[in-house]
Amino acid sequence: MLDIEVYNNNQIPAWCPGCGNFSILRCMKQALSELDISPDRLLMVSGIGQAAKAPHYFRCNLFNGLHGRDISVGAGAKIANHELLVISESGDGNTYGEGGNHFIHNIRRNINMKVFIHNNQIYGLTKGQASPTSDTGMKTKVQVDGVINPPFNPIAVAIALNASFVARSFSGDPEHLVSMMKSAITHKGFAILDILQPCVTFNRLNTFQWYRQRVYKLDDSYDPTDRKLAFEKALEWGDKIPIGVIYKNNRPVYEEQLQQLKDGPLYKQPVTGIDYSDVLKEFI
Amino acid sequence: MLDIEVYNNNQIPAWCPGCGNFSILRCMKQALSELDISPDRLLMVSGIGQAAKAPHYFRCNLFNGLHGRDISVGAGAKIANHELLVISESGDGNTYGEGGNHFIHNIRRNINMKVFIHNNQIYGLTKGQASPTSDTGMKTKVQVDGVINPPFNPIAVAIALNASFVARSFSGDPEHLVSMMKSAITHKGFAILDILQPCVTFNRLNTFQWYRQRVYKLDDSYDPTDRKLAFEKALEWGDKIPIGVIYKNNRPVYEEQLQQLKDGPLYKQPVTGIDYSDVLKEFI
Amino acid sequence: MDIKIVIGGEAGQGIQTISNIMSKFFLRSGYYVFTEQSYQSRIRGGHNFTQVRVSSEPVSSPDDGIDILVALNRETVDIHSSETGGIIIYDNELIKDLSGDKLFGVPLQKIAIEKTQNKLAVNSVACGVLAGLLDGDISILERLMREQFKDPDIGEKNVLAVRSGYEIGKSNRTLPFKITPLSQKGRLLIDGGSAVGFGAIVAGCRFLSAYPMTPGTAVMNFLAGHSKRFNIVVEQAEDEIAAINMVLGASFAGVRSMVTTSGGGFALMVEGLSLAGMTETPCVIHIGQRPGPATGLPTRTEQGELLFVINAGHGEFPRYITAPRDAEDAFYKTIKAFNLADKYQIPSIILTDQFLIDSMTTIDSLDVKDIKIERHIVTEPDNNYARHLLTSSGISPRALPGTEGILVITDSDEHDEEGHITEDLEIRKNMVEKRLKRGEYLKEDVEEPVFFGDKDSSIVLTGWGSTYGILKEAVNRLTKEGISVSLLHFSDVYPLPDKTLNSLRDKRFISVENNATGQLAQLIRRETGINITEKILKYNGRPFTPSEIVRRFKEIC
Amino acid sequence: MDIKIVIGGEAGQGIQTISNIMSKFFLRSGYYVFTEQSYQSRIRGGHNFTQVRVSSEPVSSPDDGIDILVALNRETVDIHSSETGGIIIYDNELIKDLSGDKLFGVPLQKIAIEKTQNKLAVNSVACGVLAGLLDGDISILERLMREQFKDPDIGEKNVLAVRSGYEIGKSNRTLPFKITPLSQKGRLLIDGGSAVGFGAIVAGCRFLSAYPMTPGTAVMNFLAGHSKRFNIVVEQAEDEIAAINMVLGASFAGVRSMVTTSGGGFALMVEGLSLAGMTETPCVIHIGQRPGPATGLPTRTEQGELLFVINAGHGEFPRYITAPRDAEDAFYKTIKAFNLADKYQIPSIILTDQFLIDSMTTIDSLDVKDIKIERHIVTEPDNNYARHLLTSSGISPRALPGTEGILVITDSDEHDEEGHITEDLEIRKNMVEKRLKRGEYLKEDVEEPVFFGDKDSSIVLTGWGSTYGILKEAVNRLTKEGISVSLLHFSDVYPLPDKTLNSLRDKRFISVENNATGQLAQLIRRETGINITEKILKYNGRPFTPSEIVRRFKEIC
Ligand SMILES: Cc1ncc(C[n+]2csc(CCOP(=O)(O)OP(=O)(O)O)c2C)c(N)n1
Ligand SMILES: Cc1ncc(C[n+]2csc(CCOP(=O)(O)OP(=O)(O)O)c2C)c(N)n1
Ligand code: SF4
Ligand code: SF4
Ligand SMILES: [Mg+2]
Ligand SMILES: [Mg+2]
Repeated sequence: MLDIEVYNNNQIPAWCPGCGNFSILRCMKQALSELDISPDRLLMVSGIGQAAKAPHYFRCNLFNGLHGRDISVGAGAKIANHELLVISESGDGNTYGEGGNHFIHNIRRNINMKVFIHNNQIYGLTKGQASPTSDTGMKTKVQVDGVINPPFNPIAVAIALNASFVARSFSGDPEHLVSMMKSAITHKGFAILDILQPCVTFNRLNTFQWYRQRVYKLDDSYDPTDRKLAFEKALEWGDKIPIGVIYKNNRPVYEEQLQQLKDGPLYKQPVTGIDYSDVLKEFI
Repeated sequence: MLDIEVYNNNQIPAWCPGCGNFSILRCMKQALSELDISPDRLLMVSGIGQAAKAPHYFRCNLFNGLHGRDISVGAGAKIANHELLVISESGDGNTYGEGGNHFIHNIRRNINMKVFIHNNQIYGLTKGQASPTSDTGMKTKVQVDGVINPPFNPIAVAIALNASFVARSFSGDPEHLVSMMKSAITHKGFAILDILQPCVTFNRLNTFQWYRQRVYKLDDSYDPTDRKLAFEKALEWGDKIPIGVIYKNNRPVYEEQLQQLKDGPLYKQPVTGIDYSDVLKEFI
Repeated sequence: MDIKIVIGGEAGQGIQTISNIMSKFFLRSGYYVFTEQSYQSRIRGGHNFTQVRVSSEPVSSPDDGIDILVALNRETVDIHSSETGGIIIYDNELIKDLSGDKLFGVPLQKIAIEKTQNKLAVNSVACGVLAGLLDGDISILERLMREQFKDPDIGEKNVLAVRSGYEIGKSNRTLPFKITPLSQKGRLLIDGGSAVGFGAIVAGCRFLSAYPMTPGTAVMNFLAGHSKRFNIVVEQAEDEIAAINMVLGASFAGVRSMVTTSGGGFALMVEGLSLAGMTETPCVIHIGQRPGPATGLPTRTEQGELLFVINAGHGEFPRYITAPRDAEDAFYKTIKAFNLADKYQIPSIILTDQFLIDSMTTIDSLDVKDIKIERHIVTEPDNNYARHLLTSSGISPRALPGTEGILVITDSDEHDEEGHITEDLEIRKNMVEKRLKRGEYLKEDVEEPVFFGDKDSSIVLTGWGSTYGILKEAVNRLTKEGISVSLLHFSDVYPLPDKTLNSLRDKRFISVENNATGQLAQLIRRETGINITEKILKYNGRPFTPSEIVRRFKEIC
Repeated sequence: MDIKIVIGGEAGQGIQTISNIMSKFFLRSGYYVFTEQSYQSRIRGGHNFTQVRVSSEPVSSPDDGIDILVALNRETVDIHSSETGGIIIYDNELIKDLSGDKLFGVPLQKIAIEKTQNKLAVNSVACGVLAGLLDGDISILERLMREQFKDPDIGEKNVLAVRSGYEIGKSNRTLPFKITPLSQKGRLLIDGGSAVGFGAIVAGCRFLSAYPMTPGTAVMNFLAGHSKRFNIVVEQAEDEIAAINMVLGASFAGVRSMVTTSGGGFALMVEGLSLAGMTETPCVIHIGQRPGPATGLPTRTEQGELLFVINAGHGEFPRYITAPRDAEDAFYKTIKAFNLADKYQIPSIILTDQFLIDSMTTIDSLDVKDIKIERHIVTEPDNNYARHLLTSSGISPRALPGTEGILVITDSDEHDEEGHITEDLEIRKNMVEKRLKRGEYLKEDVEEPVFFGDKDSSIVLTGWGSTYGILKEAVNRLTKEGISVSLLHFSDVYPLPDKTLNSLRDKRFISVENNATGQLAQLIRRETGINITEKILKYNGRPFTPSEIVRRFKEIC
C-alpha cells in the first residue's frame, strides 16, 4: 500500500462546499493507494464538468479533454500503451449525454479501461439543467414544466450490451465506494462504475438524504454473473436502489486480441530500419 | 386501402440486383397502402447509405439528410408538425453507429415516430466494412483479422431503455414484414423495427439462406409486454433468431405532454399580432 | 456624472443579486446604466465581480477605475482596493484586520440577520447602503425589494434590511455624487442574451433545440422562461449534433427554429451547417463566443471565431453572419437573421460573445410593433411543384411537407429540381450556381458599418461586434482631447459590406479586436485587399475598456 | 506516342480489374501510365469508366479524347462513341444492333466461358484483345494473370483467355501505335491513396482510427492491408468524433497516429482539431475532398475545402496544411506532415481529393531509406517537468505518460505550465502567445510553390493540390504553341508560402481551381493582398483535363 500522500498535489478543488465530489476524490486516492498504483503509471482521462475536474486534484497523468469524449481519448491511449492504467472520470451529462455513443460502443470494444461516472443527475457546471439521468418531473430553468423523459438507465444499457463489469456506488458510503473502485480497477476489462453523487447546489431532489434512504448493498447471495437477474436488478430505481457489482463477466479484452500488441506496447514498436521492398513490389 | 400505384415514382433504385432492399421497398408501399396513408401526409427522413436511399424510390415527402442524423431531423419535424406521419428509414451503420446517441436518447423521448432499420450487418454503400451489427469474426478489407467486437444488440438496448415498441422482421418474409410495418406505424409512440436484410454483394456471412435457416416467428403465446421476458428474447441470436414484436408498452408520447401543442401543430401557432408589453416590463 | 460601482466576492455570494437590483434602481431613477460581469467557471468560491456603471449621459461600456467597491469578502479588497478611488464597503464584523482611509465598514450580515433572520439578506443591506451613500430615492429600492420576493413577508423583511443599510449609508455620505431621480423616460435595461432571445420570439421562433453551453445558454433560458407564454418548444438535445438536426427538421416542417451554443458546440454543428446549405433549409444559429481553443475559458469573452464561422462547413454555400454591436442591435439583428434565413433559405448566424450576452445596458425602447415577419413560404404550390426548382434568383419555392397534393423532397446528396438524388453532372453544375447566386443577392441586404467620429480623420479604427460601445466611447474621448480619429464598426460581417471600406481605402486603419490574430483585418484584406497592419488586440478573456483603448491608441499614434 | 484507352460499363462489371491489369501491363512494358477513374456512388449498375493513358513520355493527367474504347455495355458506346477517334471494342454477341466504322466486335463473353467456364473472365479476354491490338508483349500479360489469381488453375485458364483475345486483337491491328517493350526502368505505379498510406507507414504511423468515408477510406484500407506486416492498429470508430479523439489519446501516449476522412467527416472532427490545438497534441488528419455541401457527390472530386480547413476550429492555434500535387508528393508530404506535427506539437492536415486518391500514376522511385523520423520526445525529463512550459520558441518539452517519476498533464481548458486548469488571465495571455509563436516558426518549414514554364511571362496560372499534373501539361502545350505562360503551383498551402508570390506581384494571375469560388485566390488575397480576379473554375465533380485548360485559357487570354 502506497502512502496516500503521494497522490496529493497543490491544486484546490473548485467545488461547492458540501459537494459529493469531495468524498469521491478522497476515495479515489484511498483505492489507488490500497492498490499500490504509482501516479506515474496511471493515466486519467476526463471530459468537462464538475466531476471531470476531479483528476486535477490528485497526482496522476492527465488528459482532460472535451466534454463527452474522454472515453475515446482513453481508448486510444490504452491501445498506444496498454501498460498504463487508464481511468475515465466524468459526470453523467458528459458520459451518458454528449458521450453516449462512445459509452455504448466502448462497452462493445471491452478495452481494459475503467469509467467512473459521478452521477449527480444534473448538469452541475452549466448551472443546473437536467441531465440524461435526471428523474422525470425535475424542474429547472430549461425544463420549466419538469423533465418529460424517463431517466437514462446506464446499468441496464450496459448489461444489454454485455458490459464486462457494471457497478454502482454512492459517494456517501466511502467504504463501499473504495471497494467498488478497487474491484473495477482489478477487473480485467471495460469496467463501469456509476457513483451516485449529491449536487448540493442544483439538485434539490436527489439529496444526500434522498440517496441514503434508498440505497442498499447487494449481499453475497446476489450473483453478478447472471445476466438476466442483473437486468432485473438494473431496473430497480425508486424506493430502493441497489449498490454493488451488478453484473460482470469474463469477456476477452480488446487489446489481448490484437496481434499487433503481442510484441509489446504499440508506442514501443520499431519504426526505423525497416525493409520496405515488399511494399514497393506491390507497385510494380 | 389506397391503390399501391400512388406510391410509384419514376426513380430507379441504384441497388444491386438481388439485394434485400427491393423487398423492403415493396413491403413499405404495401403497408402504407393498406393503412391508407396518403403520400402527402407522410414525411420520410433518412440518412446516408444504401438503405437510406429507399425513400427516393416511392412517393412521399422526404428529408434525406446526413449519415446518422435522420432520427433527429424526424424528431424536429414531428414536433413542428405532429400531424405528419414521420418515419426514419436507414441502415444499421447509420442508425446504430454514427447515429447511436440519437437512437438511445430518442427512445427516451418517445416521440410518436417510426424507425425502420435495414440491418444488413455491413456498411454497404462504402463497400463492405463491418457495421456495429456485424458478427464477430467477419473479415473485411478493414477488419483484416476479423471483427473483434460482439455485435451491437439494438433490441436489447431498446428494451433496456424501455422503448415503446421494438420489433424485428426479415426482408425475405414480406408478409411478416408488412404486418410489422403496420404494427409499428399504428403503435402510438417511438417504434423501432429492425429488418434483417441480406446484402448480396458484401455480406457473404449473413446470406438469405443464413437468415432463412434461423429466423422464427414469435407466436401468440409470446407476451411482448413482459419486459424481462422480452430482454431474454432479445439475447437470442445464433441458431435461432426471433422475429416479431419483441417488446411494447404504452408509455406516454412526448408531444402529448407538451402544453405548447395543445392548440394545434407548432407550425400553425400565431406569430404576429402579439402583445409583448408583459415581456417589455421585465426590462424595467 | 459617471459612477463605477464594483461588487466583488465569491461565486454564490449574491453579487449578481446586488448588481441586478442596483442596476434597476439606477434605471428607475432615470439614469443610464451599463453592468458588466466577470466570473469564473465554478459555482461557489473563487473571485467574481460585477461593475455597475451609472451616468446621467448614455454609457455603453464598462471602464477602468472604481468609485465604490462592495467587497463581500476579504480577497475582493486585496484585489481591487488599489483601483478604488472612492470608498470600500465591507462587513467589518467578518473582516476585521483592514486599515486605510477608503474603508467603510458596515456589519452587513449582523443587520441582515437582525432584520430578516436570514444571512442572505446581506445583499439587501448592501443595496440599502449603496443607495444611502448616493442619497438616492429609497422608495424605488423598496419597491424593487417587494417585486423581488414572491413571498410578501420576506419582501417586507428585506425592505427593513434595505432601510437599515440606507440609513447607515446616508448618514455617512462623503461621496461627491448623488443619485437624484431624473424625469423617468421608461427606458429598458437589457442584457444581450435576453435581447437575442426576445428578438427570436418576436421574429416568430417557436422551436429552440440546444445543448447547454456558456454563454449560449442565456438564450435557451430566455426562451424556456417564456415558453408557456408564447407556446415555444425548447428541447434540450443529447448533443449539439442532435440540436442542429432537430432544428433543421423543425424548420423544414415550417417552424422558425434556432440553436444557441458557443464555439465548441458550433464546432459539432459544422456538418449540420453544410446540410442546411445543401438542402436550403433556413435556420438561425446563435453563437456566444468565449476564449478558445477547445474548452478554453468558459465564462470569459473573446472574438476568436469570426473566420471559423465564415468558412465553416464542407462545400460552398452562402450564409448570413451578423455580429450585433450591442443589446439593442442584437434584438433587431436576430429578427433580421430569421427574415434573411427565410428569404434566401440559408443559415443565418448571430455571432455574439460572453461580454455582450452577460452585460446589461440601457436602451430607450424596443420597437415590437413594426416588426415584419417575412416567411416566403408557398402555401398554394402548383401541381408540378419542385422544391429545388432552378430559378433566375436561385431561390426556389419553399412549400411545407403536409401540403395537400404535393411532395416536398430534399437531399443532402446533390439532387435534381424535385429534390431526388442525382449523379447528373450537368445538374450538379446548375445547382452549384443556383445555390451561390443567392449569396450574390444577399450582399444587397447587409448593413454597412457604422462610420463615426471625425470622418475626415486620416486614422480609422475598425472593429466588429460587441466592442462598439467601448470603441465609441474611446473615440469620443480622443475627439474631446482634440485627437482626430474615426471609427468604422461592423455589425453585419458576412457577406462583408464593402462600400464604406472602399471609400476609405487610403486611410490608416487600426483594427481593434478581442482576439490574438486580428481576424477582421484578415477578412477585410481578403474581401477588399486593404491591408491593416496595425492592431490593438486583447485576448486574456476580458473585454476592452475605453480607457485602455485610449491609452493603447496613444502608444501607437 | 500518347494513347488514351477508356474502359466503361456498369459498376461491378470489372472495369477496375481491366484498367489495373492494363496499367501494370504498360508499366512493365516500360511506358508511363496515368489512370483516372470516374464512378458513381453505387455498387452495381450505373455508368462508370476509367481512362488509362499511356505514353513513352511522362504523363501526369487524364485528357480528352479516346483512342480505344472498351465498352462493357451498350450505354458505354452511346455515351463515349462520339469522343472515340480510334476503335470501340465490344461484345458483338451481347450487343447486336450497332453500326459504324470504329466498331470492333469480339465475342468476349463467349470466349471467356469457352476458356475458363466463367463469365468473369471477359476481363481477361478484353485485356488480351487490347494487348493484341497494340502489338504488345503477351508474356508480360500472361505473367500478370498468373500473379492476379492465387489459384494456379484459374490463373492458367485466364492465360488461355488472354491468349485468345490477344490473337484476335493482333490479327486485326489497324491502330497506328504499338506497345513495343522499352528498356525497363523499375518505375512504380501508385495511386494517391496508397501513397498517403505508405508515407504514413514509413513515417512510423502505427495507429489509425477512422469511420469509413469515400475517398478517405483508401488510406484506411492501405494501412489495414499492411497492419500485420508492420504491427499497425487500425480501429474503425463508431463515428468521426471518436476517431479523432482516439487518435489524440494514442498520440498523447506516444504513437504516431492519424485519421482519414472526407470533408463531411472532418466537419465532425472540428472540435477535436481545436482540442489538438489546445493540448498541443500532434496528429495527422487526411482529408480526401469530394464535392459538397453535405453528402454532395460522394465519389467525385472537388477542391472545395481549402478555406474551411484553414479556418476550422474554435479559437486560434497554428496548423500545417499540405495539399500534395501528385502521388509522389503525397508520399513525402505525408511524412513531412508527421514530422512537423511532432516538431511543433500541432495538427497537420493532408488535403487531397478523389482525383488524386483514385488516380494511378507512374513515378520513378520512392526513397524509403533516407527518410528521417523526428519525434522530438523527451525521454529523460527532469524532475520538475511541466508539459506546457513557457519557452522562447513556444515549443514545450513533450514527454509521454508512463515515464517514471514525472507526470504528463494537459487540459482542454486554459492551463498553467504544468497543465492544470487555470483562471489566471495573465497565464492565459502567455499561453495564447506561446501557442501562436509556433505558427511563426512553422512558416520557415513550408515549401514554396513550384514555379514552372516561361518565368518571364506576364501571365501566371495559379493552382494547388491535385491539379498540378494537368496544369503542367497545359502549360507545356501552350508553350509549344508559342504562348508565353507560367504556372505557380502550391503544395504546402498553410501557412501560405509567400516569397515567390510576392516576387510576382505585378503579374496577371489566373487561378485555376476545382471549385466554384476560387478559394486559393481568396487565400492569396488575404495573405498577400494580390487580387486575382480571373479564374478558371470547375465544379461539376470531374477533374480538369489539359485540353480543357488550354481551351479555356485561350478564351480569356
Ligand atoms: C461540446 C460541449 N458542449 C457543452 C459544453 C458545456 N458543458 C460543460 S460541462 C456540461 C455539463 C456538465 O454536466 P455533467 O457532465 O453531469 O458534470 P457535472 O458538472 O454535473 O459534474 C456542459 C453541458 C461543453 N463544454 N462542450
Ligand atoms: C459523416 C459521414 N461519415 C461517413 C459517411 C460515409 N458513409 C456513407 S454510407 C455509410 C455506411 C453505410 O452503412 P449502413 O448505414 O449500414 O447502410 P447500407 O449501405 O449498409 O444500407 C458511410 C460510412 C458519410 N456519408 N457521412
Ligand atoms: S454545482 Fe453541484 S456538482 Fe458542482 S461542485 Fe457544486 S455541488 Fe458539486
Ligand atoms: S451493396 Fe449490398 S446493401 Fe447495397 S445495394 Fe448492393 S446488395 Fe444491397
Ligand atoms: Mg452531472
Ligand atoms: Mg448496412
